[in-house]
Amino acid sequence: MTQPSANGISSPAAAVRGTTISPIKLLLKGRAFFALIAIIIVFSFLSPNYLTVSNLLIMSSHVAIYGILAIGMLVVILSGGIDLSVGSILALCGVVAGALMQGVKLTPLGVILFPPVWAVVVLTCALGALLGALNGILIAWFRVPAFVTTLGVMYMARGIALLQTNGLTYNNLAGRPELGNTGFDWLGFNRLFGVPISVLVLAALAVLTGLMLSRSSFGRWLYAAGGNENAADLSGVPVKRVKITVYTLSGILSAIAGLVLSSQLTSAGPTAGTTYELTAIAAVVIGGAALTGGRGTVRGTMLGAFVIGFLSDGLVIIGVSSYWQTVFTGAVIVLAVLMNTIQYGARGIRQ
Amino acid sequence: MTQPSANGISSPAAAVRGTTISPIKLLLKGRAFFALIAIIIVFSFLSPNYLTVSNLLIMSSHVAIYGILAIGMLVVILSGGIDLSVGSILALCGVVAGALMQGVKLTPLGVILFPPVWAVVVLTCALGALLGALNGILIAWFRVPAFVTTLGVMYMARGIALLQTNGLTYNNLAGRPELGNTGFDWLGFNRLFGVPISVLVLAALAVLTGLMLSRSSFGRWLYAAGGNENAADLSGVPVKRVKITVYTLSGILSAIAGLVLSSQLTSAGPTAGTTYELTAIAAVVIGGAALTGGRGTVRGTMLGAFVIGFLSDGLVIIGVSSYWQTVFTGAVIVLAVLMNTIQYGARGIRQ
Amino acid sequence: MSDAATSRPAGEVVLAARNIAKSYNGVRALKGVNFDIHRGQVTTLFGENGAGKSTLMKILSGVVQPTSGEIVLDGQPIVFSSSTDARNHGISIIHQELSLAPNLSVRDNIFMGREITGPTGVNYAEEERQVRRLLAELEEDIDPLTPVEELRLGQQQIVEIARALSVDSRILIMDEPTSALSATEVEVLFSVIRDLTAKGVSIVYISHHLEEALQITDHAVVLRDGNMTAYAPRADIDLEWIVRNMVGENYDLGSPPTGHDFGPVMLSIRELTVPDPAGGGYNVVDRMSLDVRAGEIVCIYGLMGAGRTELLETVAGKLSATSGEIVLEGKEISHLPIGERISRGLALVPEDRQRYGLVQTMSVGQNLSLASIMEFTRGIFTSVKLERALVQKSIRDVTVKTDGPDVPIGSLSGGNQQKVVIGKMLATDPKVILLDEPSRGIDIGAKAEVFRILAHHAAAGQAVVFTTSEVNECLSIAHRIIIMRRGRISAEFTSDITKEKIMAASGEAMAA
Amino acid sequence: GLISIIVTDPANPYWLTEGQVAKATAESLGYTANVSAHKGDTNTESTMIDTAITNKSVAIILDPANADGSIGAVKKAIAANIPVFLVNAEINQDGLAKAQLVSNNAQGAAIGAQQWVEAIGDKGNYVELFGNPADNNAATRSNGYETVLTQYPDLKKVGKEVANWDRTQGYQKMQSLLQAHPDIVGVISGNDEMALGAIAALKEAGKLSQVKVGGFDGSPDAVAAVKSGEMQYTVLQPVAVFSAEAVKQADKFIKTGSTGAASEKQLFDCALITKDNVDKYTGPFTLSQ
Ligand SMILES: Nc1ncnc2c1ncn2[C@@H]1O[C@H](COP(=O)(O)OP(=O)(O)OP(=O)(O)O)[C@@H](O)[C@H]1O
Ligand SMILES: Nc1ncnc2c1ncn2[C@@H]1O[C@H](COP(=O)(O)OP(=O)(O)OP(=O)(O)O)[C@@H](O)[C@H]1O
Ligand SMILES: [Mg+2]
Ligand SMILES: [Mg+2]
Repeated sequence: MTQPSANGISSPAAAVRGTTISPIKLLLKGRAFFALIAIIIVFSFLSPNYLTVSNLLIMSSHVAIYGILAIGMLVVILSGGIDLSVGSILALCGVVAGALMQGVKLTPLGVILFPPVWAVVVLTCALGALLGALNGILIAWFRVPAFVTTLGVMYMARGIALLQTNGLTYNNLAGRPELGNTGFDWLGFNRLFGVPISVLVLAALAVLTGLMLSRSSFGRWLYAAGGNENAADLSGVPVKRVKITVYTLSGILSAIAGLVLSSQLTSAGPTAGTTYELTAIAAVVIGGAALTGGRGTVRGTMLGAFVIGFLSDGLVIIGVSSYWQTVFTGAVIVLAVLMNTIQYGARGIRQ
Repeated sequence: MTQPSANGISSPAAAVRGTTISPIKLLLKGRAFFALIAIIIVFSFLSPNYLTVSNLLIMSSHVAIYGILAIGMLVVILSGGIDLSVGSILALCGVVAGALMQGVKLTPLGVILFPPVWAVVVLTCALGALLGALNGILIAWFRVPAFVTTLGVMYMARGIALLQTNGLTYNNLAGRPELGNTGFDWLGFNRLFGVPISVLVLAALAVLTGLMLSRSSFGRWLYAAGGNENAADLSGVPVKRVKITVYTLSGILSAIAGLVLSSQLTSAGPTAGTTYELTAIAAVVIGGAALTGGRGTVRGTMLGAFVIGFLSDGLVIIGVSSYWQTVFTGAVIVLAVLMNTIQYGARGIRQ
Repeated sequence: MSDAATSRPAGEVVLAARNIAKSYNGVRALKGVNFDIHRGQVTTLFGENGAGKSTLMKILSGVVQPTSGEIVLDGQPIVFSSSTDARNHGISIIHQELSLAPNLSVRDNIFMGREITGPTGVNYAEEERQVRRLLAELEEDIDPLTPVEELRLGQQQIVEIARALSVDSRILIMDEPTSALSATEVEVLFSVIRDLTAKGVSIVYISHHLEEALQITDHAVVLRDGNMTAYAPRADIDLEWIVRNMVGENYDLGSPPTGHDFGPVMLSIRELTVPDPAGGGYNVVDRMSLDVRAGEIVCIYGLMGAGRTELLETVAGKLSATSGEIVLEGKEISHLPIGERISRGLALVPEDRQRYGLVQTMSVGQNLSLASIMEFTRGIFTSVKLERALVQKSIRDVTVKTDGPDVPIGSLSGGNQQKVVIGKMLATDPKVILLDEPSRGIDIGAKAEVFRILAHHAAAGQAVVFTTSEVNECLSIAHRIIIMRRGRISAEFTSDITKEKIMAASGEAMAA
Repeated sequence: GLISIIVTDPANPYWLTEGQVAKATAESLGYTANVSAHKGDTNTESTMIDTAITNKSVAIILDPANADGSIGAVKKAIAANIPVFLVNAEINQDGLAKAQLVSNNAQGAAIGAQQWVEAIGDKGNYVELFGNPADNNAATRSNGYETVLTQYPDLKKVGKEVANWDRTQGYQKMQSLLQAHPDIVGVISGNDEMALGAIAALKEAGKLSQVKVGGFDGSPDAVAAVKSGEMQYTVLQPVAVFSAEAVKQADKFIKTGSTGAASEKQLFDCALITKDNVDKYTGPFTLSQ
């Protein structure tokens, strides 16, 4: 993959330099920044409804799902792997949350347990973590290539989601006050200071991951393991542990995305999230990360996710026919990265 | 990615060593071989209809589509790239072939031209080559990452296919004798010595590509460019030309797959081939190639395609519910590669 | 080529650099250099790490384009658009950093991009025949069909050399061709070079093994900070002249540090056995035992393939032993992961810096601090301030020539990259430090500096074990010299032994 | 003998019911039955037909993937002497399948649109959610709506979005449509899934009380929404009826050589489910009289 060679490590490097970099400069360094600006300008001209606070917030809440998945995908890609199972884990976690909200029947006792919402959230995230860890263990210990492992888990998780629901969708996720399990729709419906919770969740996760990557020792291990696994290993980086951790993180983030999505829809179906892995990978790559590992930033990935989300929503708002939407999406994805390549020129670009 | 290190180059090496290696030994070296054998044995026990010549031929004709795409994907992956656009190019080429079979209206002249089938085939392949070359040029000259480029082209080709047909499907592809354009269904329907033409096409393409990889200078350039692009470049390998060629090849092969598919179905629709890129990549990876480039063989890829095809057809034949099919497919994909990893042990496996 | 060549008088300038300057992003690597290559003679280029030697050679071989200045070939100004272009003009180069495709076989690497083709495609048989001939000429027993990634570093370097030799070139540039070779192999290479010069081929030779280079050179050119500072024919130069012009003062590798007593045994290896990691079925380390005490510097000398690398890698935790014990400060550590061994005070500087030493996607500073992240981690966060201090100190300690800690590691000269690898492991503040060929590719000043640092660490109570292929290095710093042969200790000396005895014990005398 | 049943995608309750009812009917008539799914891909469908031939099925019940694209697959089965019975969707060629049993989408769309006007009134702006354009039913339903709604000149369609029968897409497209057209009074949807997505979007925007939503299919989720008042109505497709009927005709054909039906194309009328009759909905896609 192609990118300015200093891109992936600019943020830790900057951290080392210790200079305070202005937010504007930080944004300018993201490869997808200009594409995002161009998209916003074009659509603002084409529709008066595009550049309104309420629309920006709605669009951001759509981005949230892909964005959360893309953060998980980023850490996996930084480690030199890939995770195709995010969409399926999202769906499985969604329907498990749905099932838990319907109550857990303990047949021997003859009672139905209604876990409170916080317990549902915790259990769902734990399930996501488990599936992610399964990916990680197969990849790190059994050395199955990441593509194959996560492809397999993608099919398996989807199949289990279908089996568990028998193809049906759980609808009644609001809970009932008398059962003490209300509040599930908070994630998808409520707003804090006018901002949808899902957007805040995305922002929080992005900031946390950004800090983890740039400031924690784990972040440094991750960049090192993705950059040169052998050298990292000999320098004492616990490479296997790093790998298992990144897939587990990706699993947890998929579970969170699943919770947010089912909360937004107040329903959880087994076919949710199909092909989202492609969108998540696209966001990461448009954001300047290398599929070979070791290069990429959260900032870039967020820009990538917003480019994709703001583009596709904009096309709907100006009422472009769905076929043309497909054509434009493709063209803009290529142009976004092409513009960036031209902007930085051949200088510093290594294959 | 993980694989026996000698895998990628075993075939040229064997060719030179001059020793005659028995076909059995050749097969044994493919990582997916045991998985394929296991699949055939298990399904033969479960259904008397599975291990019959006619079913094996039918299944092979199903494999043909994925197999042809996988050959193109293999050469792209060997060069260190990836091609997500194969499914869309397949669809676009299919509908363009369909449109040509309906006749080309030359409005100024007021006549409808019915090109003969060979011309349709040539034009369609040329279109595939063009789209592939577009991928290649963006990747090699403009240094847009392969994932982004081919994702963009994937959307664009799909959108254009939808626009051109307005979402509808061409179904009169048989042609009419009075127009001199019959014969299109030959590819999909006829048999030579009892073997479906599509299987023969696959075999021919596999052999040709295998020869190209193991015997031609281009083959070595390809492995070199994928193994260490810088070193290849310094040694005078025309890396850019190699890249453009592989994407062009992949485009042509997608067009051929599109022709075979529309001939088999006697119809061409704009949504054909959706997600086939994933199947093709899976076949290549199960067949032992590394997504990082430079390692992989046609033999392995063919085994990978047959593993996937024989498995999914087998599950349908024994009547497993479609949910369980999904679960099994995932499990077998992982197991196939896991078995192989265990079989070869840790020796020679490098990340 | 040879008809035209023989008609010229010996010593004629065939290729010349005129006022060549080169800047990388504003950093001036070359500041206007004039450099002549004489027909049928060996011109040696000396200079500190980062002096610009490799840059100049890359310009002469068309790999990079100069910022200004011109190249004159046979009296005509010429511009090489690519390395292929230069090769077509008869100029080929052995790069300092290996440029091989690891997935391809030796044969495929040698003929990569210049296939011999016949009616049925590539003529593998003919290529293989030529490879065998070349390897035989280099007295190297390598199967042409082995994938390059399965070769030892030294063997990979031989493949690079063979590749350059396989082109019938009139000018052959060798940028540190011997950094991973043993004395025997260097001898073979030199005899090949003599054959070539006799045929009228011009050689440019770069090495930090000064004595070795003196044996072969006809002209010496010294580069310093991107300028040419001295030129002299062979007759007028000696070691002292080179060193003076290179670094401005005279350097001596010194002698083993004295004045401190050895402490307790820090590292104890007992009956260690390691099978061949490539699956050869024999033991590369064979029931070997060794004790190293605090304050002691031990040099392990041996021929290539003696098993030194495997021994050190096993102690560091990269390979696992089938039997035997590794005891660090009285505690058995063979079951511990690498990271744990490092935090207990055991550090390994690996032999192959590109594959095992550096993370190419990271900056110089991040590479230097990679093994000691925990040192500057407070709670869950790393401290920018502490890291910067640590990195600055490392850069000073091992004298890395860099524009600052934030530049990509790939922009450093080869020797400076090696110093980063050494600095990274020294920064972990080890009690026992293992260095596998630490002097590979570093200049004489830096070598003295590294040895001074090792001596300093030893005096401070650390134990040092290093391997080398240069006997002089053993003699000038080690308290004890171990000779390894086929996975065992074949002899043990103290520092007052002679070079000849060491070489005899290693089996080199017989081989040579 | 074996009856192979090929449906679109059992991950949707509609096709799940279609498959389950057909299978149950076949088993009650003494056949073994096998349900598989082509997920809308004509190539997969063709594979399933090949498999049915391999398995020596006595009849194939097929929900075709594409009106044009499935013709080849049906021909292949006919060529192997296996009678094919199409359910739920048609193919654009007569004389191949023994029977084509489909719900009357045009009639269903018409009664749906009428009910929709009743709920909304005869003026205001509205938007439409359109199904997968590759599926004929998407256009049939849309045209059916159009025929009725164009009779009311004050009802203005201000937006139409493809949401591919999918709930998530219905949700996101609806949110975007709301941004562009905040003043709409109604949403008419090509199926229930998209309508349910739209309802979630309206709830989130706090607009569900102003904007009325109509669906199509009669899926259990939609019926629940009708019951709770979130959806105005849904049009029930008699999938349970015609998929049972298809198997019965197959049985008759196998035994007597004729389906017993008057014509190859058989339309089954759709029924309306509103708040008034929602209690009669007794099982998935079943409205007891
Ligand atoms: N690609 C590059 N980008 C930026 N700076 C570079 C690059 N390559 C070399 N330099 C700089 O140019 C200077 C000269 O480097 P060069 O590799 O020519 O040194 P050298 O004399 O070969 O040293 P050594 O003995 O260590 O190999 C160094 O300061 C180095 O940092
Ligand atoms: N007893 C033996 N018989 C045959 N080959 C051997 C034997 N011992 C070692 N070798 C060869 O030498 C290799 C060990 O090389 P190793 O790198 O450990 O040596 P070294 O002393 O570190 O040399 P250098 O680092 O200079 O290459 C083995 O992989 C094998 O190829
Ligand atoms: Mg150099
Ligand atoms: Mg060694």
